[in-house]
Amino acid sequence: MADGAPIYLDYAATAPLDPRVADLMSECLRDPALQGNPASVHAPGRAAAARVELARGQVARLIGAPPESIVFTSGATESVNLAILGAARAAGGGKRHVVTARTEHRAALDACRQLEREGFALSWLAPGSDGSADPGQIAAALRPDTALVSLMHANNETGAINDIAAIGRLCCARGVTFHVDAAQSAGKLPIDVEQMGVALLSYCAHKFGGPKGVGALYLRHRPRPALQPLQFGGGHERGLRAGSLATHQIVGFGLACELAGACLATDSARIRALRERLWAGLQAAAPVLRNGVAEPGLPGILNVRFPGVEGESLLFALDGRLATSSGSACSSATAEPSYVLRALGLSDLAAQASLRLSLGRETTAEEIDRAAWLLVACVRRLRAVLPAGAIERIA
Amino acid sequence: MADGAPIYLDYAATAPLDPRVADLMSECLRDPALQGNPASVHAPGRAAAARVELARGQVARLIGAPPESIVFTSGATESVNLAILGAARAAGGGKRHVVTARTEHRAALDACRQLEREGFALSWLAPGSDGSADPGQIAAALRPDTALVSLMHANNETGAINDIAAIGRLCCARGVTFHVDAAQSAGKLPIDVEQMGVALLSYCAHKFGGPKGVGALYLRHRPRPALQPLQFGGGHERGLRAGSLATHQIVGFGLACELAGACLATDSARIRALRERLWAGLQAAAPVLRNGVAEPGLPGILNVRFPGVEGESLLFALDGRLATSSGSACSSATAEPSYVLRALGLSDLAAQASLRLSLGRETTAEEIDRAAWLLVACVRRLRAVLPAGAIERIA
Amino acid sequence: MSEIHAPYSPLVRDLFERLPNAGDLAPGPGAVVQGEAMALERGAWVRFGARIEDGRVADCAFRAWGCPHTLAAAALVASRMHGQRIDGEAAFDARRLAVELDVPPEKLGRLLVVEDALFGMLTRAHALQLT
Amino acid sequence: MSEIHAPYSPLVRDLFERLPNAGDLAPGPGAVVQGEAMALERGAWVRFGARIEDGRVADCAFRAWGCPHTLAAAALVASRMHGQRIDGEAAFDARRLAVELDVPPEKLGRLLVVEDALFGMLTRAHALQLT
Ligand SMILES: Cc1ncc(COP(=O)(O)O)c(C=O)c1O
Ligand SMILES: Cc1ncc(COP(=O)(O)O)c(C=O)c1O
Repeated sequence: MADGAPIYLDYAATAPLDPRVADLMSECLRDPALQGNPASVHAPGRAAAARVELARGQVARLIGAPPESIVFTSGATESVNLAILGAARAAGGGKRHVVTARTEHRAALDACRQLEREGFALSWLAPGSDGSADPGQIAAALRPDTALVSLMHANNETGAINDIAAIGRLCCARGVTFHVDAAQSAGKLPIDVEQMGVALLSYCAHKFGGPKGVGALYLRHRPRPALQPLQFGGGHERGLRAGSLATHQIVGFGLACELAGACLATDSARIRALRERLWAGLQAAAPVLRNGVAEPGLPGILNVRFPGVEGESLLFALDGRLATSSGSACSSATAEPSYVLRALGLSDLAAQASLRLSLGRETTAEEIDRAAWLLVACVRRLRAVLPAGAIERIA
Repeated sequence: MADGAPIYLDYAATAPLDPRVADLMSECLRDPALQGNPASVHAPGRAAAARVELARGQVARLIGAPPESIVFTSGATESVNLAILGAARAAGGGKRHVVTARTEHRAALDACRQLEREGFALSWLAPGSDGSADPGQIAAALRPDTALVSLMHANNETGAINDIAAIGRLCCARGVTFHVDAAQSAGKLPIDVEQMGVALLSYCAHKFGGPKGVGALYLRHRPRPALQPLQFGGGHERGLRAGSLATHQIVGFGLACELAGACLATDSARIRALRERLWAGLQAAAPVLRNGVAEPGLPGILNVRFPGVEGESLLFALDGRLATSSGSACSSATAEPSYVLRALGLSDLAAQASLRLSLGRETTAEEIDRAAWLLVACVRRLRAVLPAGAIERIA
Repeated sequence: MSEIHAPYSPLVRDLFERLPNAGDLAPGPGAVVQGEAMALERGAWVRFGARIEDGRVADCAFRAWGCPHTLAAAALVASRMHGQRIDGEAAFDARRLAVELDVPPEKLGRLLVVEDALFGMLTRAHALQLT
Repeated sequence: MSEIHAPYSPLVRDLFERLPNAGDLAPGPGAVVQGEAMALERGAWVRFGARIEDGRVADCAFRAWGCPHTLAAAALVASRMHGQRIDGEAAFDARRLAVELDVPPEKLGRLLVVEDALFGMLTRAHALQLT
């Protein structure tokens, strides 16, 4: 980012827009030929629609899906809600049971809580010590009236990865609709929805260099899960998501998917190496502990805790020099200790002493070394004024 | 628009992005200091949040509302659905009745149909011959169990304007929540939500020079209508609308509101004059009839019909030279005759022979004259090959 | 998942732009017959007129109200009638026409209106024993 | 409707950056007293130490675990103890401190921890009759 600007290690909250995507979107915003409503039948409308359909192909390709299976939304929060609320509300045959995990993103958690208010029975699975869901546990949770299993591919706080393919096979075998929240993994981990046996998959652009405010929901064709829309009117997106399509947003999403897909393997190797370089650098601030496991994990997320350190003071000490987050940045407005870390068995105080450092495509080794140095310095400074015994007590 | 490009008279479907808005959005997309997630507490997050709050003020000012009363959405379709589904679903005390009109936009119609599926009783009012709703009729429709009255400010096909202030007084007096769909009027007609007694008001940016894919719902503070969110998670926008905020979209929306508000009076006078100039020019294609009334009406909409002319053939004859729409362009994918015109008492054939010409800020007198000439020429050409008696028969 | 609205085929575009044989018959020798079919609810109204000389179609014209596909179909049929013997097999096949102009399925009913108008005209020609 | 997260006040920023009087007491004459209060669930743990000479606070230091407001409050209180007579009215008022540092309401409980630690120390000083 800009000179003198803080080092940005909060990619899991949102990634900076790729300059190539910014350029394309800017052209798109100015191009007189692309100002029409993609729903209009006249020439300007058709020109916009053509660009939308081009992007639909790019967005679909990232997850190995056919273009017709993509519904554009305003982001992963909407996709996740459309998938969870939509599939559960539309499930007939008295299917009123949903399986999910305690470590899901707020969007999924709160959608599931809404289902409970609507009378659905929820099974809230606890994660293993590595933060991932155990397929065996899921198999055991399935019931004859299970309408939906909803799990994330990769966790936004710990980077823990679920074995989607295994869970997908299981759901297919039991004829249960399987939704995957891939907001953190799309563009970072290889995804093939058909191989993975996924019925619904949510993702968004702004986690890997695309614009904020646009996302997609993958909807399998055969067998096709029934879905009740969240918003009605006009019959756009095959009647599943009404509202005029935002051409520039969708075009930017499309390019971001193509760029991410093209260098997925090389990027994740490089980012994973930087993550371990950061972890090594932090050893100078021992005691320092890792929340969750390194592998299998998202290349870009390192969640650590510094016994005896108070999270807010650490963030403030770093403020203006290192931008990162304690707990999930998507909800870091709320100062409560992360429920994800609590679910991993951490105490409130340990969760409080934790930091989620997330790296991305623009992260450099030089930034990582400066970040490590800064973190070590700030941790030492705060520890230097602790009352005796605080380090042992607060961990 | 571009040279050799068709004359654009479909502003009611969507307006071209104002170049000043495009420039600001492009800066915003590239500015390294604005790449953070507005929900993040660190410096880049706060910088983005500050710009969002600035825009919230601009968006609120356009309708005379305090900034805290604005909830950002992905567009008017979402706003309308959040208002209608949200208010009805949240209404306690056995209030299960909703009043609306047959001439509402599809977003409102389909949201109300969904409420019917959920067991709500709907009163569907028929418009007067001028296309507007009669306050007396609404007063008569109110019941002790009425949860919501939802009406549009200005109609997207005929431009007919409802007397919002009168209906607002009525709803306030009866303690009924009143939602107004202002997608077509915002930025074009003066709006003061407090004077108008409105509890909820929906609008979006792309109808008056702002970007597609962003909108707002105004939510009155006292008394504050209860709302059930459409999408959950994270507690953004006071828990009413979850999802990461799209800084560039909101910033563009803000500027568009400021620009539209600044020259609202002069623009509408100029556009109204151009509309009448177009109407005068079309007399050369007599017989030609006006659907709905000139006043009170949106300055930018002229809905006409040419007896004996088939709508699709007329649009095709114009294609590439004049971009406009038959019926509501937001749903012009569907070729059915406009239900709005049908509700005004037009036959299917008359509706079929109708054209919605909509003007906007960039429309010039020269474009209007060329458009009139084109329309007259195409209408004459199609009439020249009609079987005898067709003009009388098809009107 | 919105489809791009299939543009009209080049043949339809060309026929619609020129509308050959639209309007009235040029004056000339021989007898004139007409045929008309109207199905406004289906979106088509077509009238054919032909001048018959020695059992052959010397001239054929159409008038129509309808969508571009309907007008194009009527124009194409009219031009093809030129020189046809009216006691011969009228060269009309709605299915083939639909393919030639790639008419969307929901519009096939309109081609039948074109066919009705044509056969109405030919029947009248036979009745008048113009063969 | 998302609030912009109120940044810390300049005074809090300054105190947090310098943390005056943090750590241990410099060696010197007189008696040393300490006071400590801990409420981890509330997010604060504070310990004060002071060197008392002739009934006056010759030196005062603190150690603390907590948020920036807590550390700033402890630092401010410690610096203000310097030279104070310990039998005089201890110049501590949580409410006033809250205003001075504009501490958000949800954190007021932490100032009480600071207050407890301070009064613990002063009580001990009285008990030891260092007045
Ligand atoms: C009256 C009215 N309401 C709602 C909408 C939907 O707005 P949006 O395109 O932002 O979803 C439109 C336009 O499409 C409209 O004209
Ligand atoms: C796992 C996960 N799901 C859903 C979301 C919500 O996505 P969006 O910010 O596009 O609403 C996020 C990020 O905020 C996420 O990390």
